[in-house]
Amino acid sequence: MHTYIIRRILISIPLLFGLLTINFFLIHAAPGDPTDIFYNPDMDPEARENIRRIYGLDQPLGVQYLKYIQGVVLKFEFGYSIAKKRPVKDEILEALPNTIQLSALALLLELSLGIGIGILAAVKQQSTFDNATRVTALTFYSMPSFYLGLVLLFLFAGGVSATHWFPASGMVDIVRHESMSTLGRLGDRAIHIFLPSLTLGIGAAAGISRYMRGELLEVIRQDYMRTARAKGLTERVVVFKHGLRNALMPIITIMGLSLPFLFSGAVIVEQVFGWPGMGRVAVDAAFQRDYSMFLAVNLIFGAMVVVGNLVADILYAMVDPRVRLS
Amino acid sequence: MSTEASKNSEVLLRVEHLKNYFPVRQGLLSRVTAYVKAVDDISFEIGVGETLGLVGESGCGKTTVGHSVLRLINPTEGTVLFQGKDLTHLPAAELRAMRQDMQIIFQDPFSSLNPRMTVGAIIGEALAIHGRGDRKERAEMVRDTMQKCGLDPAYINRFPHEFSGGQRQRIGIARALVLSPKFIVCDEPVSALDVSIQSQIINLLVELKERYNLAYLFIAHDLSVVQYISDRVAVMYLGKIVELADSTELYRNPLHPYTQALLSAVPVPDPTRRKQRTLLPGDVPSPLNPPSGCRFHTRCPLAIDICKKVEPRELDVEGHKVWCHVVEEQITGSPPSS
Amino acid sequence: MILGLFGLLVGLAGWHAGTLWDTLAHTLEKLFGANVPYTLRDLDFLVSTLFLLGMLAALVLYSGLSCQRIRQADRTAQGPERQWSIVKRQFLKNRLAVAGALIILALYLVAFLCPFLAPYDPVEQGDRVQERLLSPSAEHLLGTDRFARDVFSRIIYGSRISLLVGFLAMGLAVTLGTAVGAVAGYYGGWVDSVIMRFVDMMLSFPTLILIITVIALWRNQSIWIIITLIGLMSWMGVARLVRGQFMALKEREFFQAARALGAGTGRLIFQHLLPNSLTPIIVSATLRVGNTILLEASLSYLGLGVQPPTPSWGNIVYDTKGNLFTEWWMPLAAGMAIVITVVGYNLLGDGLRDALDPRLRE
Amino acid sequence: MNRIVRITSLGLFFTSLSCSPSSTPGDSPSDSAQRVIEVEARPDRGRSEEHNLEFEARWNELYNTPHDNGDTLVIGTIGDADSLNDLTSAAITGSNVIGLLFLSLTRTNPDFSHAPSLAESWQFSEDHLELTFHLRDDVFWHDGVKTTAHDVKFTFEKQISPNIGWATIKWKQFIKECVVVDDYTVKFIFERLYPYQLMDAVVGAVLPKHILEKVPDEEMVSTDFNRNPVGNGPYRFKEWKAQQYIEVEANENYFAGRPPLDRIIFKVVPDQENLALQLKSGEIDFMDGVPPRFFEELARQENLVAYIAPGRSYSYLGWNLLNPLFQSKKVRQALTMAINRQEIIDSLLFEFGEIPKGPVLPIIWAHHPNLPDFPYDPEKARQYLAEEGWKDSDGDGWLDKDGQRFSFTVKTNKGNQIREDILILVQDMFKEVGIAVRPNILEWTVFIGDMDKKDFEAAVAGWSVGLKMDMTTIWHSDSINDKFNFVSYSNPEFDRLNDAAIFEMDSEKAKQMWWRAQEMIAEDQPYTFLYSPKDINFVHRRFQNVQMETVGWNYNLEQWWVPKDKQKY
Amino acid sequence: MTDVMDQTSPQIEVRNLKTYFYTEDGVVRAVDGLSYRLAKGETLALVGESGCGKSVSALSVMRLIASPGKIVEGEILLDGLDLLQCSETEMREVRGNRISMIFQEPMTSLNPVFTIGNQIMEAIRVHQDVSRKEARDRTIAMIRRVKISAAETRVDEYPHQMSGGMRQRVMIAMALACNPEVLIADEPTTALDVTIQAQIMELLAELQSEFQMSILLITHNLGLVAEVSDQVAVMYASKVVEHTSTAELFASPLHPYTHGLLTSVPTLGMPREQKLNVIPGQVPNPLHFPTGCRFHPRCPVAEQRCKQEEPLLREVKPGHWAACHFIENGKSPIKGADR
Repeated sequence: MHTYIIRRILISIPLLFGLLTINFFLIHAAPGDPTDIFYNPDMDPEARENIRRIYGLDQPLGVQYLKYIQGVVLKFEFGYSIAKKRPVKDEILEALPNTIQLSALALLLELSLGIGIGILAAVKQQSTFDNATRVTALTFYSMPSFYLGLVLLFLFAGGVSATHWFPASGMVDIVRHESMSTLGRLGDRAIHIFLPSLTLGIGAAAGISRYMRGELLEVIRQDYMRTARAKGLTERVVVFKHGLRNALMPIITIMGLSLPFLFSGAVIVEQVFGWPGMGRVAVDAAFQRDYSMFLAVNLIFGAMVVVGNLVADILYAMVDPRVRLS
Repeated sequence: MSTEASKNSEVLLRVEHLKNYFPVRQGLLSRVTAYVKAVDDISFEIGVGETLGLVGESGCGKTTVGHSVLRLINPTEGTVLFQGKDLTHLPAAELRAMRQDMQIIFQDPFSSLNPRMTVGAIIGEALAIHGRGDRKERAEMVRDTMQKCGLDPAYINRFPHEFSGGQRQRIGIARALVLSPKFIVCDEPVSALDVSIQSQIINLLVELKERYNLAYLFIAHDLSVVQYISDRVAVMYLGKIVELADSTELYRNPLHPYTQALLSAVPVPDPTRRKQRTLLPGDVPSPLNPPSGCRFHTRCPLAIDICKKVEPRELDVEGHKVWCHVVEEQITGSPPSS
Repeated sequence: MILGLFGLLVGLAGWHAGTLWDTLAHTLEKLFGANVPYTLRDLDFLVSTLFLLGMLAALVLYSGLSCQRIRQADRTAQGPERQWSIVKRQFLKNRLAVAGALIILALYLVAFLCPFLAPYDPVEQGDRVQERLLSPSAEHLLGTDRFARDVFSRIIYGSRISLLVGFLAMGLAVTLGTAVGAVAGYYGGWVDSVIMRFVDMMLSFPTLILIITVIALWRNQSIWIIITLIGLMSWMGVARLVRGQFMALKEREFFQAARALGAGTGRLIFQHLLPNSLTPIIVSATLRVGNTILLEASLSYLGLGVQPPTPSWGNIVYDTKGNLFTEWWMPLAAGMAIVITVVGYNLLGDGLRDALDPRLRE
Repeated sequence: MNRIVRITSLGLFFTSLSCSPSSTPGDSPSDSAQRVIEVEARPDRGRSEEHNLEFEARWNELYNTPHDNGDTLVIGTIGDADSLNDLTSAAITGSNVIGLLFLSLTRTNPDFSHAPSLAESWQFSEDHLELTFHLRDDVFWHDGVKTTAHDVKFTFEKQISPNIGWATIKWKQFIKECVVVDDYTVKFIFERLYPYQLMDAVVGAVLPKHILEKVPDEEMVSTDFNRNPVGNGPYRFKEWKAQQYIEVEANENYFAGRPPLDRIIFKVVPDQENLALQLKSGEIDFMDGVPPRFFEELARQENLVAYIAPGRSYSYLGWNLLNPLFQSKKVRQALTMAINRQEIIDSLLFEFGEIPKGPVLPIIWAHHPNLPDFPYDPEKARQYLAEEGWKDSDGDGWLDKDGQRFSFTVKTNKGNQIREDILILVQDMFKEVGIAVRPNILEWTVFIGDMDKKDFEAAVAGWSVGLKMDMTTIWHSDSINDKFNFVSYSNPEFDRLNDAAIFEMDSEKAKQMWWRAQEMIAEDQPYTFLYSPKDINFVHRRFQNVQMETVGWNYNLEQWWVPKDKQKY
Repeated sequence: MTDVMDQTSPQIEVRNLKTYFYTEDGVVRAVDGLSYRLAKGETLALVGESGCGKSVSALSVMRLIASPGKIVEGEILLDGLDLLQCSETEMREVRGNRISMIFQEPMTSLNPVFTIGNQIMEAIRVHQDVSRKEARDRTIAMIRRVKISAAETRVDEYPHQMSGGMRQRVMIAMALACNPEVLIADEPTTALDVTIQAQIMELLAELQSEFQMSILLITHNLGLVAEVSDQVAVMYASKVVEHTSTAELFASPLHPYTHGLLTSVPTLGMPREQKLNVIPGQVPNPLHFPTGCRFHPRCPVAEQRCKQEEPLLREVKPGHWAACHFIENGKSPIKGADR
């Protein structure tokens, strides 16, 4: 298992390297350059040239590429963001935890809600509950996140005064947060993250519930379920002990795959709810041609895919002895 | 060598030192660390119109032999001479042409038929591949073959799922037969069928063989069926043939302790004949790390020291071949050399 | 049947023409100079009419044929059911799936018959002073936007974009994915390794960011480029699926049998592997259409989709989200249109899977 | 004094206005029941080197009259700042914060004249080539170090360093040298005489030498100071969370006395609808540049007061004069007449805007009030076009000439809905007269790239108005290739007038020259001047002493206060 | 049919059991009037081809028939207790405790994600109030009892680490953990190799005498039947067609189907010249059983009567029941059937 994990990580290195290279040339091929944000009659062309020189943009592309790669490989250095006037690393270290927070909660929501509803629907197959949740799940699954976000924002974040229960943007109440008690701060964070994580997580939860239902129905037909019943176990033990663990295994894989999806879903959710995360950094970087930032952000997105898959594999091995012990 | 290809002097298929090793990759660089020795140096011959039974427990490599003989998988080593031509090194085009004379029938009548093709297309596919006749002639040939295999030609446009297991197996046989091959590998053709259907298929196979002078390599785990249908029987254990003899001879006078155990394990549908059986201890070892010396020694009731170290050699008693140190000692009277 | 097919084709052509009248107008202009013999609106009406007639003809023919078939079936009532009739029965039994199919059918009809259904021209602006931002009424079912355009008509026409993008992008993704997956699955070994690494890499590309960049590169966001991009960014799942199918089918005995018969690569792939992979491909394709439509909507919402004034549901939401406080029904209706379409496709996909997947049929 | 700045887009604003907030007491609206207040348009008075004592007295009044301290102001802003160091900042939010943190040598009065700030007084030498500032001796950096003339000189040297890339480096082009006379006296020596010497000398925030002298020029773009500034202004930097907020708190040691509000927080919300929502629900207290479509709903809110300020920018439809289609003046005039600009203002701006007749807006002293105009008149437009040979000869509804149809593409940038909407309206309006227009909305970087390369037929863009009257960068024929004369307007007579007017020290004479120049442009119509939008600002009504001025909504931001009983936070 | 054999106090008795599946395509009569009695320590073999209803009848005894299946009629008496009248809770007390079951596929019948110890222990703990430790000790003892070496380490292994034979031993250990009165073995060796089959059957025989269980053996393998069972019931199309002691059945099969079955399988040493008997046609679809005698379309001696009239299972000879119109005086209608 260890060699397997190490191997997977080793394999992903050239993959990420290739990703970096393609992204590098892609973003440089795009029209414009980072100094376009200084595009302004106040600024002499000479001043823009100064900026280009400071950031080394006047050098041939090949040289820039080699320098960049050298920095990344030798010093783990991702350069300076021209638009944000700070090291790329700093900006990412500030934004990444926020996105992780959001995604993690969305993931939690996705799993708890999705798995819970999926189990109930499977156990009560063809019941009213089953049909109702299936249709509801499908509706949320089919809803674009920007639209859901917009509707939630309008309904619960001030559009309708009577139901103004949640703040419309940000991570904390920026004015009062500091003067709050620990519990109050926690509550403050909770009400701020609720709508964005709901928007991000509910579609995925709907997807998971559909999968979960299907998997559990599949597992319920397995021979070992019959064996368990023949032992005289109660239906609850049969379903929740013998069935659930097996049905959860494919869900783990899906979860690993959904991690990067949550991350890219964050692009839109962060925009709608003003959440200070990677999604916004990514979009800004692309539009502003903030080369270093763009590359680093995309590298992280790429790494997220690798990590998601790896985590799924490891978790899978943890619950499935067939993989763990071979 | 007297019973080699006993009935006909002409040898149709000769397999020599066939080996099939599957590499096992492990570690960081996925280096080959071991081989699964599915088939390890076996040789046999099949004469024109002869049936050779190949029997053994699951995982002993009998199916691999069947597939290697037809070069559905490439053997690691050894030669397969079919009508004098070495199949193992034949170029793809020539091999394809050769396939007209050698065919295969599979075990699972559900998985062996393409569910998206009609019976006519399945049976006629071989004709289409080898460019036999035009469309109309081919349909005629298909109908003809269906008739021979006990299928109503009216069903030519139906799909496999519309048939029962026995009928599907007939379709599989018709597919193999339509090119009028000389040799058919029957890979467990009846083991997936109901008891009452098995006999229909066995009888059909026997009948076809006699009618068209077919040679079969009949692979099965059911000793009674193999013994019934075969001229000669080879018993395999862990990738090796341990005994090869005329089928009645093998039943009457099994020499190898494994063959003896196998025979005694087969339940006989006659309550009056409840017999004392030799029970083999344990399970078949993994072909990944087969035991040293004689591969059977870990389960053999007769095993002696030398069995652990030295591989037994072929002992040929009037065409009854056996690979066993103990038998060798009993028959030749001399202790096996090391 | 052939006539129906013809109707369908003509309808399809007309639909494309209608959707892309800007592009077409440009082309026609170049071809004929200023002398286009008829206006595009006429053309749109013409093809829609042809389509309608074609559909009618197809219906009549089909009902005739099926009557005949029933009579035949009566004669040969014995014997097990044909595969497709089982599938059909399974499918029809699933009420939700039928609902999905009906939604999709209705949407396609709407898309084809826009000129008849939409009460107004979707891009024509009314009296911008008197008629803008009207509330829903009998004349304007969903009111008017700030250009005094009829929102209902815009949503009707918006169906064309969503369905077109969904269908074509998915088609591209499925074609590409099938080809790549087939090669990887059939050849296996190092070919497979290389291809799958590539697939992994493609999966690591953040779709949205890539699309933003490429649209900037092409300096143009024509619908075709958006379709191509969405297609190019979403084939990987299909590739994995097809590869897996091929790998599994290669183990099946009928594949071995075909090899034993001496079948060549082409026959093995196109006769044996591909047809047996079709079921999951169709199911995944149907489910994928929904995702594609969502992606297009998201792009439109970010202002990266279809250029105005051509209506697409995504850009109607984008366009009218500023009206959320007051004319909230406009973004709501466009959003619901997206949801209903995607729900329809997903229901259809689920239904198809349940009907086609023998695992679940037992 | 008109300088025209920046294409506005995507929140990537540049400011040249707000470097020095200043004040005049206007009406005090907060206690009146009136909730929509028109900000009085106060045109600048040209080169105003002398003090305006009336404004200055009003400004100082606050610190001497009773007011309550406390409470927090939350300002909603769509984009984050990039840097809080004036040398490296490029985004508007950054400039707004810098305005609170740092002092410049002077403040700007509502009439654009200069008021004392860091400099108590100043005077020119006899030859008007040396400008001496006398600094206050009671200004401290927030870390306790005194602000001196050395800081001023240091700042000047950094501003002109080519290795830093200060955005408005050009403003210092005629300053030869900055000399420290003593700790509190500093002298600027000019190369030549021109009207804007004072303005050029004072532009830019004064920075702390004792901190920044350790930073090499090349590292200025990434120095920690950009994110942790130490200023000397009324507010001191407290915290900056990227993409979330920037918080500043009252500077107890401010020379003029502690500002009333405890804290001012700039809250970043990347979405217009969301911002409006928060304004409505009270999550933010202030928002400037509110999209007009939200006005009605927000004006209904009891707690908000609206300030409508005169426009400081205009949008235009520029014609590429290199394109044969637009080379005829008459055609351009006809195109202008085909556009119903009042309708654009009515429908897209909800009437919050005016039609500009030329590039110089009324808030500028050199504004020409009676320029020739080409009001909406499709009939006349058709007639003009017919005179130029554009007729519908084949009866297909489109004009043509020599077999060529009158059709073109209009480009604009994404992210500005009004501009995108204009394309759609204009398409419809041109259809009326038989001209086919295709809209093409491009990403901003792509759009300006195309403009630079003259790869466009027509384009909708906008300029915002700067402080100096100078039409060179946009209209001068020298600016066609590497500057901002996208449309390639070339008029030798205009060039001559412009070059002379810039250096004309007699403002009355200069005004005449500028008027003439504006007439030329209005006549030539290289642009169709579409609209000049009014700036809509909403403030929570609890804030007192809110004085919005033409110079900027933040003219007296440091003086806003809230009565104790109304304090929210 | 009433009593099959007059034996004293049957351990388990099934009377006129009917289990139907209500599918969308129609009613599948999977078990259609099955009766048998099984005495303590005795083995009854239920023989038949796939789809004849033998497995369903076993699951019916356990009351493990899931929707759309339903036991529509009958009595299942376990030592006088009618299981069909029991509540689900009572039934759970019976399952795995008084009646246990082992299945055909040892591969899929064990839950892959739990250790075998865990799975056996579960059976003990659900029925007996014992501590974890004790349950574990008993589990290890049980594993040892089914002749798995190194029981102490094996107890913590997972099913996939074991061979097929081993897994079936685990299944047996699990089934016998609570010392049941009745063991239902549903094709226990079909998936195994012959040498392993011999091991397993040997083990079962040993355990049977040790625990004094009654065994209901379900199989299609006539050889197995001959070797281990005391009495045999032959099923065809959801009904029993012949029922008698093993010795009697093999000595004189009376029903044409039984005869066909016995003669269509090659036996070891059978000369190749001897043709195998063939039962023509196919096993009928349980949705559409033939009218009358369900075997009539394939029966060599069928007459018009067989198409219309369903033969009852009757005692054609002392201790020998069969359902055929043509059995007279204990003689088979097929010539040369008596061996």
